[in-house]
Amino acid sequence: MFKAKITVTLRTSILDPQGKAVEHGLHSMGYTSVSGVRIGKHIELEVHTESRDEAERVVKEACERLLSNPVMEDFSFTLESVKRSVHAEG
Amino acid sequence: MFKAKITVTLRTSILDPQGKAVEHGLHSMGYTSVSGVRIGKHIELEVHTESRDEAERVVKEACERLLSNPVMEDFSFTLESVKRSVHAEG
Amino acid sequence: MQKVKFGILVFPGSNCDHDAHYAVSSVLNQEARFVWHKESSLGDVDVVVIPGGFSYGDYLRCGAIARFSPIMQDVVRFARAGGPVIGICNGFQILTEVGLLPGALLRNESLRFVCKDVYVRVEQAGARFTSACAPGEVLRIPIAHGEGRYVADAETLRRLEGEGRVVFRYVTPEGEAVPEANPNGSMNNIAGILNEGGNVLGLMPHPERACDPLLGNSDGQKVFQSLIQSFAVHETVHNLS
Amino acid sequence: MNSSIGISEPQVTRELALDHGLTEEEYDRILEILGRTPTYTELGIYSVMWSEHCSYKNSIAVLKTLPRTGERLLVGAGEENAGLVDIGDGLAVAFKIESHNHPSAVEPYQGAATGVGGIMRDIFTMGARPIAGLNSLRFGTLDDPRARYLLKNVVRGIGDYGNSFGVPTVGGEIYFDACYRDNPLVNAMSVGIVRQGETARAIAAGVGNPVMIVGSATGRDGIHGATFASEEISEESESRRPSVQVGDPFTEKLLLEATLEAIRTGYVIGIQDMGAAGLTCSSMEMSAKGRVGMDLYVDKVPVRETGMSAYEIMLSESQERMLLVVQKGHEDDVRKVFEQWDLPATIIGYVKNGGRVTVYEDGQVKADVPAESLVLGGGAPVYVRETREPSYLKDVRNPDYLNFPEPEDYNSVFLDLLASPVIASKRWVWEQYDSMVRTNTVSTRGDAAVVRIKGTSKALSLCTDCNSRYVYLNPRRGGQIAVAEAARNVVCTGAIPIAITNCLNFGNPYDPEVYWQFKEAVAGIGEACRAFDTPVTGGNVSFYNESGSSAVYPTPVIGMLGLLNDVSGKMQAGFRAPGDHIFLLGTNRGDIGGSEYLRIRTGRISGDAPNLDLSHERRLQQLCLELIEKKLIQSAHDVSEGGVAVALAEACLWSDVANTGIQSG
Repeated sequence: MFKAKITVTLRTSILDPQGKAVEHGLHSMGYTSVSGVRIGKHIELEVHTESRDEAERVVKEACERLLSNPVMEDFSFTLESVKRSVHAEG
Repeated sequence: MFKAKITVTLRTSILDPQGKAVEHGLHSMGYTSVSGVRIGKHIELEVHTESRDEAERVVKEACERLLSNPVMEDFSFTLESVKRSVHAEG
Repeated sequence: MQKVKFGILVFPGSNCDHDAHYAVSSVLNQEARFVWHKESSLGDVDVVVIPGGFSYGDYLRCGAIARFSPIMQDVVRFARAGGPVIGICNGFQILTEVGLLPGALLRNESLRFVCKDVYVRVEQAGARFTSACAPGEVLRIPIAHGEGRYVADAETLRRLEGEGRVVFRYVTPEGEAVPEANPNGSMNNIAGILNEGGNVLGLMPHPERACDPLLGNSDGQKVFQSLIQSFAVHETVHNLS
Repeated sequence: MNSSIGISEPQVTRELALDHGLTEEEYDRILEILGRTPTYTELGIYSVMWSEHCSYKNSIAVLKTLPRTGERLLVGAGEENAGLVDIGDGLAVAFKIESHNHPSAVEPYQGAATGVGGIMRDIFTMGARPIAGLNSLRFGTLDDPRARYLLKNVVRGIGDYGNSFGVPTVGGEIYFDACYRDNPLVNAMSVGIVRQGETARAIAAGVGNPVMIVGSATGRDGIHGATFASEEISEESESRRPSVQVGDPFTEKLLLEATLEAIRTGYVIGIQDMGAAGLTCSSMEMSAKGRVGMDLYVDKVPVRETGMSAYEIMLSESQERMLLVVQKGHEDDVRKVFEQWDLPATIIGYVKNGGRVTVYEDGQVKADVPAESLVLGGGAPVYVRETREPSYLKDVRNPDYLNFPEPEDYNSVFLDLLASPVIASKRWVWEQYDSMVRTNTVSTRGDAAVVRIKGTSKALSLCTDCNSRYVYLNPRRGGQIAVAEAARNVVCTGAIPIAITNCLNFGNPYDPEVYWQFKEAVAGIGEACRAFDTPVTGGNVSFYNESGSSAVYPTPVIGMLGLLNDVSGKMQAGFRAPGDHIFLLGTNRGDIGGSEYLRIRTGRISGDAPNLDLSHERRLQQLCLELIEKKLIQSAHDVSEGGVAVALAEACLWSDVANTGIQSG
């Protein structure tokens, strides 16, 4: 089984009002050394397969077709193989 | 200068309706080997300081006080020192 | 004149489907039928309406999951064959996700859901969806959305404007397209656009909410009337040939 | 198999019972009922069922003094999840208001969202389709950042849930007073329509009929939510916080459509939504009402987390779930309806004779209790607490507080009034609510919201009202004023007030001064309801609304239902045309006790609540209705916070003609 951690972020050219609002919030709390705040999505999921290539394919396709909007967003992900935990077999 | 990459996720015991809906969507697209979909926030920001400890403190406090909701969420972050890019000095 | 047959899609989370049905059938006296998202064929329809609502709870992105419903393949076929499709609010978001319209609808710049009357200027009075409007006419139509900020890359924007495919633009009551009139931060105050063929309209405002005079505003009727008239013209031409 | 491996249940002792919020006498009563020491699961069941929130033990005796009958009432108060009122055309209205104060203090977004979800379920569990939502909110003063944080997130929570669920939010009210600083009040109201004869009942019947759980899977959310709502918010309760309940409006929309469809099949014998105390409350109340029992198998309940014990499954308050009793042999017909909407529907037990609910986990009996002994109106304790007139009353009614010089510059005082958060426009809030979905909303600006009923000429006029400052200064008259104000608002739209629901938000009932406020306010509400012939159809009591040492102001929120037989006869509040004459109905006695004007000038809430003569008020309202019916007037607006000055200003702001003003005659 593989554990995927996916990051989906808005292309830098696109206005990120949430990032702007958070940056403004941090400054008003005194953290003036902070800048360039950008907010994106962090997605975790498990892929039940033994082959890393298969897991890679599934996650890549999921990102391209659903999890990210190619018009506006970029994505990246990491894959970590996880031994099938005892409980899951129960 | 330091580049922080922050991940904010719902605690596992807390229901994630968004993750549930996306998992359902992936299954209906045929990706039935996927499970445990959880969706959280990915936040990137820069901290303008030369001291790693200072950057660590700023990011940790920002997460505790604003970026995450302690009632429901956990956070983790990585810090990467970035040489001050030419443009930034200009 | 024969009644126009409207097919109104219903996703699990749609909540404006009944409003569209009521406007088209009870107010405008046409034929309306619901089409469940799990069906694979639209059946006998003249117009497809993708109504507002929260098709899949709109988690991830509005319309992201709805796009993969079985019915959407037949909608793409219908649109590619020139059939008129109107996507309202969440429907507009689904049309961009499925690629029938360019660009995307992102979170409002205010980061808040907004429900109020806005004013839109008719930029193209000759379109199939605006033939009942005068050029430059200002219509008062309500909006209700949290992710309605229209965004597209520079090239797409240039073509939309150049080819006259921006149909509605947010304006002041006097008709000026100024930032104060923009409720969500959309590029160029864009409120509604057409595809290349001119048969697919996506707009964020809800015309179906401004049809019944009892609720105090019927400007929205014009969008549907234009569509209905386009069939009358089409029909007479058809009979003549 | 997800049996709770290895977690042996704690030994049940008297201390454990007290820790569960039960009193010594209550624990003795349980020993007597069961004739033995309760199991851990049984202790959990008794503690949530006998919590204030579920049993109303400290309020039911007083609530019974309210008028609860009327020829329009199809269902008496307390019989079902919500009141049911006949409005003719073969239709009935189900409506109710409920509080979600404590969860919102801890997590405002989810607390408010699940509050909306819960009240909507109370309506559609009766077979009615919700057509309008309202909310009544109270926060600390806006100079406090915590109050701003709570306001912002409560409003976003209500909006995100209601807008996604697809029911318009059409009205409500918001007040800001320092007493609500740590304990905001979030009361959500829902109004639904059902064809008479197509309603569903919250009852179990028919030995052998399957019991089904439908909707979301069960997790550990909100365990002890029921008892938690019955405790003051303190450091200690913070640490014992249940994991937060999270709302899923999308699943709720599926649950609504599937539930209404399932009820229409005729195979649903009984149905109840799972609110506080989840599976326990629904199974016990349905069994007690049907005088039957149930065998429940918790290992059949679809769970979201592993290793959940019988205790946790019985007490879980996961959202968006319903309990159904289905006609034997038609389980699949009902299951098919839910599956079409992508919702699981699972048989978890069967109805049996004998009135006892027996809970099994992997074949082992974890609980076996008589349902009747647990429920409100059955064996749940009923207390009448002692009362004492509060000492603050003498001080606040000190006449010296009321004499201070007339303002030199009336204009600046007038502007201060219009700028005060209690009076100023709340557009920033209600523009975040979809008030138009379902295209039934005729008007939201004015004294009450008007929502038409398609297929008839009728419309409903809806509002929520309570000036808690008046109730603080004079609980009895304040209670009367809350009802009178709600009725006036409905009358100003041309509608006849026909029934109310209420959400009674008070402090700790074990404090005699708080209980005096409670008894007096309920007495006042009763007197006004009798005067206006608007019976109480049901509602909610929320005690323990306190923060720091002091209770919040006594806040009995009234939700009023009015009926407009012909929607075209609707009256507006804004002026119509220049040259129209303006009349003031009723006598102006210059009462400034508890007024916003007094607070602006002296910074105090003092004096006595304004005068109110109920019979005079009734005749005044009937006169106004007659003027409207006879089309003799152009608009009607009620005078409330800010007095005549603000009422005139509002009528100008809402006028049909831009920048309308007024001049003295």
